[in-house]
Amino acid sequence: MKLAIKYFGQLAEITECSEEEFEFSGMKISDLREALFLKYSKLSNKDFQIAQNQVLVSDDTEITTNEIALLPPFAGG
Amino acid sequence: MKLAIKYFGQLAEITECSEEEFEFSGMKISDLREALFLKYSKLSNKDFQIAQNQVLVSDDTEITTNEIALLPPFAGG
Amino acid sequence: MENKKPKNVFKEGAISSQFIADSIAKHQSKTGIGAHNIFLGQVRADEVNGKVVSAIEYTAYEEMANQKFYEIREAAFEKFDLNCMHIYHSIGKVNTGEICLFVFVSSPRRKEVFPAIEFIVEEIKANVPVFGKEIFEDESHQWKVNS
Amino acid sequence: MENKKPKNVFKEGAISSQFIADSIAKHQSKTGIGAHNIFLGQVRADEVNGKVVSAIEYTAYEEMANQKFYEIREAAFEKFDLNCMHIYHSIGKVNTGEICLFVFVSSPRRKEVFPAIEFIVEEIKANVPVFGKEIFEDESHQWKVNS
Repeated sequence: MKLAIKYFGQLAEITECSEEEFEFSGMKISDLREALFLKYSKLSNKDFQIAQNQVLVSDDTEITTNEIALLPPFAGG
Repeated sequence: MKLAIKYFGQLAEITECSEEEFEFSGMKISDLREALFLKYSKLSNKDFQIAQNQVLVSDDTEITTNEIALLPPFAGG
Repeated sequence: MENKKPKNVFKEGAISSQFIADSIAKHQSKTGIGAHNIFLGQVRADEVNGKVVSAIEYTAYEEMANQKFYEIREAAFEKFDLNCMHIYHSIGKVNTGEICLFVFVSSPRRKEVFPAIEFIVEEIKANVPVFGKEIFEDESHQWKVNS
Repeated sequence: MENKKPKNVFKEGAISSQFIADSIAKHQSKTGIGAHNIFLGQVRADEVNGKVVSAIEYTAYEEMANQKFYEIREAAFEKFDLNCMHIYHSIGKVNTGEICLFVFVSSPRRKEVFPAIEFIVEEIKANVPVFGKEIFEDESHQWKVNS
Protein backbone atom coordinates (compact mmCIF):
# COMPACT_ATOMS: atom_id res chain seq x y z
CA MET A 1 0.00 0.00 0.00
CA LYS A 2 0.99 3.61 -0.47
CA LEU A 3 1.39 5.52 2.81
CA ALA A 4 1.49 9.30 3.12
CA ILE A 5 4.10 9.83 5.81
CA LYS A 6 4.64 13.17 7.52
CA TYR A 7 7.91 14.00 9.28
CA PHE A 8 8.20 16.73 11.90
CA GLY A 9 10.95 18.66 13.66
CA GLN A 10 14.36 17.05 13.74
CA LEU A 11 13.02 13.99 11.90
CA ALA A 12 12.27 16.14 8.85
CA GLU A 13 15.89 17.31 8.98
CA ILE A 14 16.99 13.68 8.60
CA THR A 15 14.52 12.76 5.87
CA GLU A 16 14.97 16.13 4.17
CA CYS A 17 11.25 16.32 3.49
CA SER A 18 8.12 16.99 5.51
CA GLU A 19 5.89 14.52 3.71
CA GLU A 20 6.36 11.70 1.22
CA GLU A 21 4.58 8.79 -0.37
CA PHE A 22 6.02 5.55 0.90
CA GLU A 23 5.36 2.18 -0.72
CA PHE A 24 4.94 -0.36 2.03
CA SER A 25 4.02 -4.04 2.15
CA GLY A 26 4.08 -4.83 5.90
CA MET A 27 1.27 -5.09 8.40
CA LYS A 28 2.21 -3.38 11.63
CA ILE A 29 3.79 -0.17 12.88
CA SER A 30 6.87 -2.18 13.87
CA ASP A 31 7.27 -3.29 10.23
CA LEU A 32 7.03 0.32 9.14
CA ARG A 33 9.70 1.37 11.62
CA GLU A 34 12.06 -1.20 10.14
CA ALA A 35 11.31 -0.16 6.59
CA LEU A 36 11.95 3.47 7.49
CA PHE A 37 15.23 2.63 9.26
CA LEU A 38 16.38 0.93 6.05
CA LYS A 39 15.69 4.08 4.08
CA TYR A 40 16.88 6.55 6.77
CA SER A 41 19.45 4.91 9.01
CA LYS A 42 19.81 8.01 11.18
CA LEU A 43 16.18 7.70 12.28
CA SER A 44 17.11 4.67 14.38
CA ASN A 45 19.00 6.89 16.84
CA LYS A 46 16.06 9.21 17.33
CA ASP A 47 13.28 9.14 19.88
CA PHE A 48 9.90 9.40 18.15
CA GLN A 49 6.28 8.28 18.33
CA ILE A 50 4.05 7.32 15.42
CA ALA A 51 0.52 8.57 14.82
CA GLN A 52 -1.94 6.81 12.53
CA ASN A 53 -4.89 8.91 11.45
CA GLN A 54 -3.82 11.50 14.09
CA VAL A 55 -3.83 9.03 16.97
CA LEU A 56 -0.66 7.77 18.67
CA VAL A 57 -0.19 4.05 18.09
CA SER A 58 2.13 1.39 19.47
CA ASP A 59 4.49 -0.92 17.56
CA ASP A 60 2.01 -3.80 17.39
CA THR A 61 -0.84 -1.70 15.97
CA GLU A 62 -1.91 -2.75 12.49
CA ILE A 63 -1.73 -0.14 9.78
CA THR A 64 -5.24 0.50 8.48
CA THR A 65 -5.09 3.97 6.96
CA ASN A 66 -2.50 5.75 4.88
CA GLU A 67 -2.16 8.85 7.11
CA ILE A 68 0.97 8.26 9.14
CA ALA A 69 3.10 10.80 11.04
CA LEU A 70 6.45 10.52 12.80
CA LEU A 71 6.53 12.76 15.85
CA PRO A 72 9.68 13.72 17.77
CA PRO A 73 9.41 14.74 21.46
CA PHE A 74 6.77 17.41 22.05
CA ALA A 75 7.87 20.93 22.94
CA GLY A 76 4.67 22.93 23.14
CA GLY A 77 4.11 25.84 25.51
CA MET B 1 -5.48 56.13 78.50
CA LYS B 2 -6.81 57.63 75.29
CA LEU B 3 -7.16 55.10 72.47
CA ALA B 4 -7.61 55.99 68.78
CA ILE B 5 -10.05 53.34 67.59
CA LYS B 6 -10.75 52.72 63.91
CA TYR B 7 -13.95 51.01 62.77
CA PHE B 8 -14.32 49.35 59.37
CA GLY B 9 -17.08 48.04 57.16
CA GLN B 10 -20.33 47.14 58.88
CA LEU B 11 -18.83 48.05 62.28
CA ALA B 12 -18.50 51.66 61.15
CA GLU B 13 -22.20 51.56 60.26
CA ILE B 14 -22.99 50.68 63.87
CA THR B 15 -20.64 53.21 65.46
CA GLU B 16 -21.52 55.82 62.83
CA CYS B 17 -17.91 56.86 62.66
CA SER B 18 -14.71 55.48 61.18
CA GLU B 19 -12.38 56.62 63.94
CA GLU B 20 -12.77 58.02 67.43
CA GLU B 21 -10.85 58.80 70.58
CA PHE B 22 -11.90 56.47 73.34
CA GLU B 23 -11.06 56.99 77.00
CA PHE B 24 -10.22 53.63 78.49
CA SER B 25 -8.97 52.45 81.87
CA GLY B 26 -8.70 48.67 81.41
CA MET B 27 -5.70 46.48 80.69
CA LYS B 28 -6.57 43.91 78.09
CA ILE B 29 -8.32 43.59 74.76
CA SER B 30 -11.15 41.71 76.53
CA ASP B 31 -11.68 44.77 78.78
CA LEU B 32 -11.84 46.97 75.70
CA ARG B 33 -14.44 44.68 74.08
CA GLU B 34 -16.66 45.04 77.15
CA ALA B 35 -16.25 48.80 77.26
CA LEU B 36 -17.16 49.01 73.55
CA PHE B 37 -20.19 46.78 74.00
CA LEU B 38 -21.41 49.16 76.70
CA LYS B 39 -21.17 52.07 74.30
CA TYR B 40 -22.39 50.21 71.19
CA SER B 41 -24.62 47.31 72.20
CA LYS B 42 -25.09 46.19 68.58
CA LEU B 43 -21.38 45.41 68.30
CA SER B 44 -21.88 42.39 70.55
CA ASN B 45 -23.79 40.58 67.79
CA LYS B 46 -21.04 41.13 65.25
CA ASP B 47 -18.09 38.97 64.33
CA PHE B 48 -14.88 41.02 64.42
CA GLN B 49 -11.19 40.84 65.19
CA ILE B 50 -9.10 43.49 66.88
CA ALA B 51 -5.74 44.79 65.69
CA GLN B 52 -3.30 46.64 67.91
CA ASN B 53 -0.63 48.58 66.09
CA GLN B 54 -1.74 46.79 62.86
CA VAL B 55 -1.31 43.31 64.29
CA LEU B 56 -4.23 41.02 65.14
CA VAL B 57 -4.39 40.36 68.87
CA SER B 58 -6.38 38.01 71.10
CA ASP B 59 -8.63 38.87 74.02
CA ASP B 60 -5.93 38.36 76.65
CA THR B 61 -3.39 40.63 74.95
CA GLU B 62 -2.47 43.68 76.97
CA ILE B 63 -3.06 47.04 75.40
CA THR B 64 0.27 48.81 74.98
CA THR B 65 -0.31 51.31 72.18
CA ASN B 66 -3.17 53.56 71.33
CA GLU B 67 -3.64 52.42 67.70
CA ILE B 68 -6.57 50.02 67.80
CA ALA B 69 -8.76 48.81 64.92
CA LEU B 70 -11.96 46.75 64.86
CA LEU B 71 -12.01 44.55 61.77
CA PRO B 72 -15.08 42.74 60.45
CA PRO B 73 -14.65 39.60 58.29
CA PHE B 74 -12.24 40.12 55.40
CA ALA B 75 -13.59 40.28 51.87
CA GLY B 76 -10.57 41.05 49.71
CA GLY B 77 -10.14 39.73 46.20
CA MET C 1 11.14 43.86 62.05
CA GLU C 2 11.23 45.02 58.47
CA ASN C 3 12.71 48.36 57.58
CA LYS C 4 11.53 48.57 53.98
CA LYS C 5 8.34 50.54 53.53
CA PRO C 6 5.57 48.47 51.92
CA LYS C 7 4.38 49.67 48.51
CA ASN C 8 0.79 50.80 48.10
CA VAL C 9 -1.10 47.89 46.51
CA PHE C 10 -4.42 49.73 46.21
CA LYS C 11 -5.73 51.29 43.05
CA GLU C 12 -8.79 53.51 42.95
CA GLY C 13 -11.66 51.75 41.15
CA ALA C 14 -11.53 48.83 38.72
CA ILE C 15 -8.30 47.44 37.27
CA SER C 16 -8.41 47.85 33.49
CA SER C 17 -7.41 45.22 30.96
CA GLN C 18 -5.06 47.83 29.48
CA PHE C 19 -3.24 48.12 32.81
CA ILE C 20 -2.82 44.34 32.82
CA ALA C 21 -1.53 44.38 29.22
CA ASP C 22 1.02 47.06 30.07
CA SER C 23 2.16 45.02 33.05
CA ILE C 24 2.63 41.93 30.85
CA ALA C 25 4.49 43.93 28.19
CA LYS C 26 6.97 45.24 30.79
CA HIS C 27 8.14 41.67 31.40
CA GLN C 28 9.24 41.00 27.84
CA SER C 29 12.71 42.37 28.52
CA LYS C 30 13.14 39.85 31.36
CA THR C 31 14.35 36.95 29.24
CA GLY C 32 14.97 34.63 32.18
CA ILE C 33 11.21 34.25 32.58
CA GLY C 34 9.62 31.11 31.13
CA ALA C 35 6.17 31.18 32.70
CA HIS C 36 3.70 33.76 33.98
CA ASN C 37 0.56 33.12 35.96
CA ILE C 38 -2.07 35.80 36.41
CA PHE C 39 -5.05 35.65 38.75
CA LEU C 40 -7.87 38.13 38.26
CA GLY C 41 -10.77 38.57 40.65
CA GLN C 42 -13.91 39.83 38.91
CA VAL C 43 -17.03 41.19 40.64
CA ARG C 44 -19.91 38.75 40.18
CA ALA C 45 -23.56 39.75 39.74
CA ASP C 46 -24.72 37.43 42.51
CA GLU C 47 -28.41 37.18 43.22
CA VAL C 48 -29.44 37.35 46.90
CA ASN C 49 -33.13 37.05 47.79
CA GLY C 50 -34.15 38.21 44.33
CA LYS C 51 -31.84 41.22 44.27
CA VAL C 52 -28.77 41.38 42.04
CA VAL C 53 -25.38 42.79 43.05
CA SER C 54 -24.42 45.71 40.80
CA ALA C 55 -21.10 46.71 42.39
CA ILE C 56 -18.80 46.18 45.34
CA GLU C 57 -17.42 49.13 47.25
CA TYR C 58 -14.09 48.20 48.78
CA THR C 59 -12.60 49.79 51.85
CA ALA C 60 -9.50 48.69 53.73
CA TYR C 61 -7.36 49.31 56.77
CA GLU C 62 -4.81 50.46 54.25
CA GLU C 63 -1.63 50.69 56.34
CA MET C 64 -2.17 47.23 57.83
CA ALA C 65 -3.28 45.81 54.47
CA ASN C 66 -0.17 47.09 52.69
CA GLN C 67 1.97 45.59 55.45
CA LYS C 68 0.16 42.23 54.99
CA PHE C 69 0.59 42.37 51.21
CA TYR C 70 4.27 43.01 51.83
CA GLU C 71 4.55 40.00 54.15
CA ILE C 72 2.73 37.79 51.64
CA ARG C 73 5.13 38.97 48.96
CA GLU C 74 8.17 38.16 51.09
CA ALA C 75 6.77 34.74 51.98
CA ALA C 76 6.08 33.93 48.32
CA PHE C 77 9.64 34.83 47.28
CA GLU C 78 10.89 32.66 50.14
CA LYS C 79 8.80 29.62 49.18
CA PHE C 80 8.94 29.75 45.37
CA ASP C 81 11.54 30.45 42.70
CA LEU C 82 10.07 33.65 41.25
CA ASN C 83 11.57 36.31 38.99
CA CYS C 84 8.96 38.83 40.00
CA MET C 85 5.54 39.31 41.46
CA HIS C 86 2.92 42.05 41.49
CA ILE C 87 -0.32 42.54 43.40
CA TYR C 88 -2.95 45.22 42.79
CA HIS C 89 -6.24 45.47 44.66
CA SER C 90 -9.08 47.89 44.00
CA ILE C 91 -10.28 50.38 46.57
CA GLY C 92 -13.60 52.18 46.12
CA LYS C 93 -16.37 51.11 43.78
CA VAL C 94 -15.99 48.28 41.25
CA ASN C 95 -18.97 47.35 39.07
CA THR C 96 -19.95 43.78 38.25
CA GLY C 97 -17.85 42.37 35.43
CA GLU C 98 -14.92 44.59 36.38
CA ILE C 99 -11.65 43.42 37.87
CA CYS C 100 -10.86 44.07 41.53
CA LEU C 101 -7.73 41.93 42.12
CA PHE C 102 -4.71 41.37 39.87
CA VAL C 103 -1.96 39.00 41.02
CA PHE C 104 0.93 38.36 38.64
CA VAL C 105 3.83 35.93 39.22
CA SER C 106 6.70 35.04 36.89
CA SER C 107 9.29 32.28 37.12
CA PRO C 108 11.84 30.53 34.94
CA ARG C 109 9.71 27.36 35.30
CA ARG C 110 5.99 26.71 35.10
CA LYS C 111 6.03 24.29 38.07
CA GLU C 112 6.69 27.25 40.38
CA VAL C 113 3.94 29.58 39.24
CA PHE C 114 0.94 27.29 39.91
CA PRO C 115 1.44 26.81 43.66
CA ALA C 116 2.74 30.39 43.99
CA ILE C 117 -0.36 32.06 42.58
CA GLU C 118 -2.69 29.91 44.68
CA PHE C 119 -0.67 30.59 47.83
CA ILE C 120 -0.75 34.35 47.28
CA VAL C 121 -4.47 34.53 46.46
CA GLU C 122 -5.44 32.40 49.46
CA GLU C 123 -3.24 34.48 51.76
CA ILE C 124 -4.85 37.68 50.49
CA LYS C 125 -8.35 36.30 51.01
CA ALA C 126 -7.55 35.11 54.54
CA ASN C 127 -5.26 37.75 55.98
CA VAL C 128 -5.62 41.16 54.37
CA PRO C 129 -8.05 43.60 56.03
CA VAL C 130 -10.14 44.54 53.01
CA PHE C 131 -13.90 44.95 53.32
CA GLY C 132 -16.53 44.77 50.62
CA LYS C 133 -19.98 46.32 50.54
CA GLU C 134 -22.11 44.54 47.94
CA ILE C 135 -24.42 47.14 46.48
CA PHE C 136 -27.66 45.93 44.90
CA GLU C 137 -29.46 47.52 41.99
CA ASP C 138 -31.98 49.11 44.40
CA GLU C 139 -29.11 50.81 46.35
CA SER C 140 -29.53 48.50 49.36
CA HIS C 141 -26.43 46.61 50.42
CA GLN C 142 -24.95 43.70 52.33
CA TRP C 143 -21.41 43.01 53.55
CA LYS C 144 -19.35 40.47 51.66
CA VAL C 145 -17.54 37.72 53.60
CA ASN C 146 -14.83 35.56 51.99
CA SER C 147 -15.46 31.83 51.97
CA MET D 1 -16.15 10.10 17.99
CA GLU D 2 -16.68 13.84 18.05
CA ASN D 3 -18.50 15.54 15.26
CA LYS D 4 -17.67 19.12 16.16
CA LYS D 5 -14.76 20.51 14.23
CA PRO D 6 -11.93 21.68 16.50
CA LYS D 7 -11.08 25.38 16.36
CA ASN D 8 -7.66 26.46 15.19
CA VAL D 9 -5.61 27.21 18.30
CA PHE D 10 -2.50 28.38 16.43
CA LYS D 11 -1.54 31.98 15.87
CA GLU D 12 1.28 33.04 13.60
CA GLY D 13 4.17 34.47 15.64
CA ALA D 14 4.17 35.83 19.18
CA ILE D 15 0.99 36.48 21.18
CA SER D 16 0.82 40.20 21.98
CA SER D 17 -0.10 41.68 25.34
CA GLN D 18 -2.77 43.66 23.48
CA PHE D 19 -4.40 40.44 22.28
CA ILE D 20 -4.45 39.22 25.89
CA ALA D 21 -5.97 42.51 27.08
CA ASP D 22 -8.71 42.31 24.44
CA SER D 23 -9.46 38.76 25.50
CA ILE D 24 -9.78 39.82 29.16
CA ALA D 25 -11.99 42.78 28.24
CA LYS D 26 -14.41 40.52 26.34
CA HIS D 27 -15.19 38.71 29.59
CA GLN D 28 -16.45 41.76 31.41
CA SER D 29 -19.99 41.23 30.14
CA LYS D 30 -20.00 37.73 31.66
CA THR D 31 -21.06 38.70 35.15
CA GLY D 32 -21.28 35.13 36.45
CA ILE D 33 -17.48 34.99 36.44
CA GLY D 34 -15.71 35.55 39.75
CA ALA D 35 -12.16 34.41 38.95
CA HIS D 36 -9.87 34.23 35.94
CA ASN D 37 -6.56 32.45 35.72
CA ILE D 38 -4.17 33.09 32.87
CA PHE D 39 -1.04 31.11 32.07
CA LEU D 40 1.51 32.61 29.70
CA GLY D 41 4.50 30.76 28.31
CA GLN D 42 7.39 33.07 27.45
CA VAL D 43 10.47 32.15 25.41
CA ARG D 44 13.53 32.09 27.67
CA ALA D 45 17.01 33.16 26.62
CA ASP D 46 18.58 29.93 27.85
CA GLU D 47 22.32 29.51 27.61
CA VAL D 48 23.57 26.19 26.20
CA ASN D 49 27.31 25.59 25.95
CA GLY D 50 28.00 29.31 25.89
CA LYS D 51 25.39 30.09 23.22
CA VAL D 52 22.20 31.97 23.98
CA VAL D 53 18.77 31.14 22.57
CA SER D 54 17.39 34.09 20.59
CA ALA D 55 14.10 32.59 19.36
CA ILE D 56 12.07 29.41 19.09
CA GLU D 57 10.55 28.41 15.77
CA TYR D 58 7.41 26.37 16.41
CA THR D 59 6.00 23.82 14.02
CA ALA D 60 3.13 21.42 14.66
CA TYR D 61 1.15 18.54 13.28
CA GLU D 62 -1.66 21.06 13.16
CA GLU D 63 -4.71 18.86 12.51
CA MET D 64 -3.76 16.43 15.26
CA ALA D 65 -2.73 19.25 17.59
CA ASN D 66 -6.04 21.05 17.17
CA GLN D 67 -7.86 17.78 17.84
CA LYS D 68 -5.78 17.33 21.03
CA PHE D 69 -6.46 20.90 22.14
CA TYR D 70 -10.14 20.17 21.59
CA GLU D 71 -9.98 17.02 23.71
CA ILE D 72 -8.13 18.87 26.48
CA ARG D 73 -10.80 21.56 26.38
CA GLU D 74 -13.61 19.01 26.66
CA ALA D 75 -11.82 17.22 29.53
CA ALA D 76 -11.30 20.50 31.40
CA PHE D 77 -14.98 21.43 31.13
CA GLU D 78 -15.84 17.92 32.35
CA LYS D 79 -13.53 18.09 35.39
CA PHE D 80 -13.94 21.71 36.49
CA ASP D 81 -16.77 24.22 36.83
CA LEU D 82 -15.70 26.72 34.19
CA ASN D 83 -17.60 29.54 32.48
CA CYS D 84 -15.18 29.61 29.61
CA MET D 85 -11.72 28.70 28.46
CA HIS D 86 -9.38 29.76 25.68
CA ILE D 87 -6.08 28.41 24.41
CA TYR D 88 -3.76 30.06 21.87
CA HIS D 89 -0.38 28.69 20.82
CA SER D 90 2.17 30.32 18.56
CA ILE D 91 3.29 28.78 15.30
CA GLY D 92 6.39 30.08 13.51
CA LYS D 93 9.08 32.22 15.08
CA VAL D 94 8.81 33.68 18.60
CA ASN D 95 11.70 35.73 19.96
CA THR D 96 12.98 35.48 23.53
CA GLY D 97 10.84 37.52 25.90
CA GLU D 98 7.78 37.05 23.70
CA ILE D 99 4.73 34.97 24.55
CA CYS D 100 4.12 31.62 22.83
CA LEU D 101 1.26 30.13 24.88
CA PHE D 102 -1.83 31.80 26.33
CA VAL D 103 -4.27 29.72 28.39
CA PHE D 104 -7.25 31.50 29.94
CA VAL D 105 -9.86 29.93 32.24
CA SER D 106 -12.77 31.58 34.02
CA SER D 107 -15.08 30.26 36.73
CA PRO D 108 -17.59 31.55 39.24
CA ARG D 109 -15.17 30.43 41.98
CA ARG D 110 -11.43 30.75 42.42
CA LYS D 111 -11.05 27.20 43.77
CA GLU D 112 -11.81 25.86 40.28
CA VAL D 113 -9.37 27.92 38.26
CA PHE D 114 -6.15 26.87 40.00
CA PRO D 115 -6.34 23.12 39.30
CA ALA D 116 -7.94 23.78 35.90
CA ILE D 117 -5.11 25.94 34.57
CA GLU D 118 -2.46 23.49 35.77
CA PHE D 119 -4.32 20.53 34.26
CA ILE D 120 -4.62 22.24 30.88
CA VAL D 121 -1.01 23.42 30.71
CA GLU D 122 0.37 20.00 31.71
CA GLU D 123 -1.87 18.26 29.16
CA ILE D 124 -0.65 20.61 26.44
CA LYS D 125 2.99 20.01 27.33
CA ALA D 126 2.55 16.22 27.38
CA ASN D 127 0.10 15.49 24.59
CA VAL D 128 0.04 18.11 21.86
CA PRO D 129 2.33 17.52 18.86
CA VAL D 130 4.13 20.86 18.78
CA PHE D 131 7.84 21.04 18.03
CA GLY D 132 10.29 23.79 18.90
CA LYS D 133 13.55 24.66 17.22
CA GLU D 134 15.67 26.76 19.58
CA ILE D 135 17.63 29.17 17.43
CA PHE D 136 20.87 30.57 18.84
CA GLU D 137 22.30 33.98 18.15
CA ASP D 138 24.81 32.44 15.69
CA GLU D 139 21.94 30.85 13.67
CA SER D 140 22.76 27.33 14.85
CA HIS D 141 19.94 25.46 16.54
CA GLN D 142 18.86 22.60 18.78
CA TRP D 143 15.49 20.91 19.27
CA LYS D 144 13.56 21.71 22.43
CA VAL D 145 12.14 18.87 24.55
CA ASN D 146 9.56 19.46 27.28
CA SER D 147 10.54 18.38 30.76
